[in-house]
Amino acid sequence: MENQSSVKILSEWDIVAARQLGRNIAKELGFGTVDQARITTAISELARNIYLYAGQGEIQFEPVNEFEKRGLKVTAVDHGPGIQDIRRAMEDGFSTSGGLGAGLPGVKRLMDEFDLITSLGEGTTIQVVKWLRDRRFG
Amino acid sequence: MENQSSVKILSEWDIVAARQLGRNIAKELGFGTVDQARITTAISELARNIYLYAGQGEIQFEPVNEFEKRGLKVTAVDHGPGIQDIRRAMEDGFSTSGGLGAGLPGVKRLMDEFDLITSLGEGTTIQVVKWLRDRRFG
Amino acid sequence: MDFKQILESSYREILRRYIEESSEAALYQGQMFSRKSIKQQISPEEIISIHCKVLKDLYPDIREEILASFDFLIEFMMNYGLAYQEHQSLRDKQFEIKSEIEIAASIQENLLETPIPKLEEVDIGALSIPAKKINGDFYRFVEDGKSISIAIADVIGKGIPAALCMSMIKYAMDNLPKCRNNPNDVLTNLNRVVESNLDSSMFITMFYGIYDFNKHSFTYAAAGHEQGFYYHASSQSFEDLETRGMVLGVEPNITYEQYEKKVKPGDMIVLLSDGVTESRTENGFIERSVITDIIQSTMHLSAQEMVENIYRQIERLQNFEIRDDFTLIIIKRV
Amino acid sequence: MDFKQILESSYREILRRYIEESSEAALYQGQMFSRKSIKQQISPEEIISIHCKVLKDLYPDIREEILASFDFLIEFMMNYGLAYQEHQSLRDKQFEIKSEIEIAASIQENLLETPIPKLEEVDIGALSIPAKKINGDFYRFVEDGKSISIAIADVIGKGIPAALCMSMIKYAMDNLPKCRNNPNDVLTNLNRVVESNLDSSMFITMFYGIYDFNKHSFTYAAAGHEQGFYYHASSQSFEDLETRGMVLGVEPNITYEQYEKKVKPGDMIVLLSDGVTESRTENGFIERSVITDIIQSTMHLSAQEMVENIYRQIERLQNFEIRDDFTLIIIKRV
Ligand SMILES: [Mn+2]
Ligand SMILES: [Mn+2]
Ligand SMILES: [Mn+2]
Ligand SMILES: [Mn+2]
Repeated sequence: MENQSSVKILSEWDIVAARQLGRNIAKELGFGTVDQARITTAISELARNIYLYAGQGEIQFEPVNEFEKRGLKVTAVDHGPGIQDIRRAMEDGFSTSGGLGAGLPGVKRLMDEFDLITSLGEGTTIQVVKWLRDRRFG
Repeated sequence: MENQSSVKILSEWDIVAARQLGRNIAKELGFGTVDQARITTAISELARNIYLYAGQGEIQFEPVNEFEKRGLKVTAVDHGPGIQDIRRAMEDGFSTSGGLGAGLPGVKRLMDEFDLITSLGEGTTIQVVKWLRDRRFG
Repeated sequence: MDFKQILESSYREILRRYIEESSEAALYQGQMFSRKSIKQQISPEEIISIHCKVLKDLYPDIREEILASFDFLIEFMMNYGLAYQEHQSLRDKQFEIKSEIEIAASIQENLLETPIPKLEEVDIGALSIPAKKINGDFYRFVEDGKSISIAIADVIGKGIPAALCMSMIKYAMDNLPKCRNNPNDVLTNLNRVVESNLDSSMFITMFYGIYDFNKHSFTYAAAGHEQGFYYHASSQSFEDLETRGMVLGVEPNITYEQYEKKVKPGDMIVLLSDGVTESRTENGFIERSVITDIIQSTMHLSAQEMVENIYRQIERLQNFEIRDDFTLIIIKRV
Repeated sequence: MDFKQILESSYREILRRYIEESSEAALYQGQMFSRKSIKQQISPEEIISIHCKVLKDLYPDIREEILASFDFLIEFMMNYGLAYQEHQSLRDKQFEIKSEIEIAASIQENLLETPIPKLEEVDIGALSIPAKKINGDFYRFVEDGKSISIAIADVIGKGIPAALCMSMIKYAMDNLPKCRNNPNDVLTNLNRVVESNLDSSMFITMFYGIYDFNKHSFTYAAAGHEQGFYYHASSQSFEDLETRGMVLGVEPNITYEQYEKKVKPGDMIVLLSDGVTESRTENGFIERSVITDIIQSTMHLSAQEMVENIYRQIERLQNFEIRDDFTLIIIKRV
């Protein structure tokens, strides 16, 4: 797809690269500062999860249009071990206060849409979307 | 006591006066900006409680020394209805998120020491102390 | 050196780097570092204060008004800081309650544990999965050589209150007077126990059946419980196990109707709680015909394999979100 | 106009006022306003962003580096914002569990409710106060015309798990075989029930006594339970009700020693749970002699007034923080 761009996650430095690319695209699409920071934080989490738990994977970016809405879709793909206990991974209260970062519930909060497909031994794909708000705010 | 100063709470304006006096004394004693703000926020809560629930009362200020520690003691006195259920008044989770402000658990957190005496129909006295930290910080 | 000093000097370095390079790497570093400051329970207003201090160091000629604006921001953030500290304390309490509930769940499991009988005459499978940690469904087998009695119950309500009721029902059942031969008498008796012991907001639905090995008859009665299925091997068709009867705990004196089925070889009795039939998918409730289709698809398996396989199929249909306790029992005449 | 627009314009006005006047009134106004923004679930990073925007409007010549520093601060605050949002969601869950626990507590109260017998021969008072919502202590009276049996028990552990155990013990007691005449047999029997039904981490201490109205004798036995007191009216002195016996639930086959006291007019039996004697004050545990002093100070009252008065005295001694369930029974021969 011509509108798609991506960053391979192999080392911690690639997390920064993914953040940078994501932020640039978000800025171009017209997201405000706070939303840029939210998108970047979500990318950070997704990329870090790949780096820490799957070893390697990819973060893909794609501008999306749906009726009158415009937004940015971020997809994190890995072929790692998959998530054992989804209910628990989506549970609040474990990651943030322990200093472990936003975790998946955090990513879900930062973005507007969240979708997760995982199977043990085969890997995980997480797709999130942030929509542009009518007024540019924040 | 010569070192004691106080503000009568009769109207909402007196809350501001109590804050102002408390902040001035805190500044003189050498508290940093953040601690000044904490003390002022606690005073605000105490004075507002008096204004809202007891109608009138007083906020007293007194510099205190204890061994090598120096600090500021704030006492809120009223002759209102008293607190029915202390356990509940000290419980978390009711005030802050409902936008009601810090509440008594908040006051306790903002300060270093907290003491409460209440009796139904006779009123409430709350005494709090903030100690100066060795290094001036925040 | 305490954490606040480290925080201040690190913050200064990272911020200086960011302002010089305006690099993404510095922002990433900042965000990683903020996790540490959260872990060390540094409040947001302290971060603002440090930010202001660092700016003043980096730009000694900064306007007084800008600096003053930070005092305002600190004051504004104070309530946020308190909400955030409250968060820490709520989290601790939450963990305490969580571990209490886990202990309660394991006590309950112990208490309600009932081995699934292995018999020559019938093949039995049973499975009960709670929606939350604590199960409000309950099943029980009692075997006496010539017959086996089967109870399946569902407390209205979930969680802790349901657990309390369940342990009561368990004791009531263990201490039934000698009326085990008639399911309707058992329900009448239990109804009286529930009615007199539980407050009026608690109800229990129950199905009680007795399988007689000699006569191969199944007598049963039910108190407002979800209807089961009867599978006729001869016609390869399912029939609803129709029953009438008031839920337990509403009125003290109630009699129940009793029903009987002659069980032929290959026939099958399916008992369940409404957590099975009221499985909700994105498109609404599952039809009972979907359940019988699923059962039919597993018919080649043993009874225990059947209930487990059926559970997995229904769990998937529900997108892995179980909203009600799920209990399923299958009794097959060999 | 949505709240964010109001927030931005109000923030600008109040901040402008503060910078102009540097007045306490403006800070107070800011703090009041921050409550609204918390109520509207505005995150801290949004506040920072608004602050930056307002500064830029007020000081168009502000240095680029200062503005850039706010981008960094927003990034840094992001994790704080998330912790804060998590707080909201934890709070909601907390309320849900809280209401579940309240329902459970009321079910338990219903379940365990035991009227305090009114008799001519003896004056009885009883009180049980849970430390949290759910009581892990338990007492029960059964009267049969010629005697009254009194049980008092304490589950090791508090809260929900204790509640489950209590309801089990209640059913076990209601269904005791006919061995009510001997407290030691009752305990042997209950020990077997507890041992076989509860997991090995749960224990229960219990005191069981029978007061015979004809002989005015009090026979009793105890399973690891806190010692009560016996008050001799003749000498106006207290004696410990010494007992030996293993807590319930450790080993399946245990026998208990049985004791007997001849009760004279004016004599008094005081039964309690360790929540009474292990009351902790700032200066450590209360001595048992403090308890007997308190009892003595209330002796002019009726038994029920006594237990209530004693509770209030001990509650005050503990600074209104009850750390363990508190149960106290007083039986006075008239
Ligand atoms: Mn249920
Ligand atoms: Mn159900
Ligand atoms: Mn206990
Ligand atoms: Mn105890």
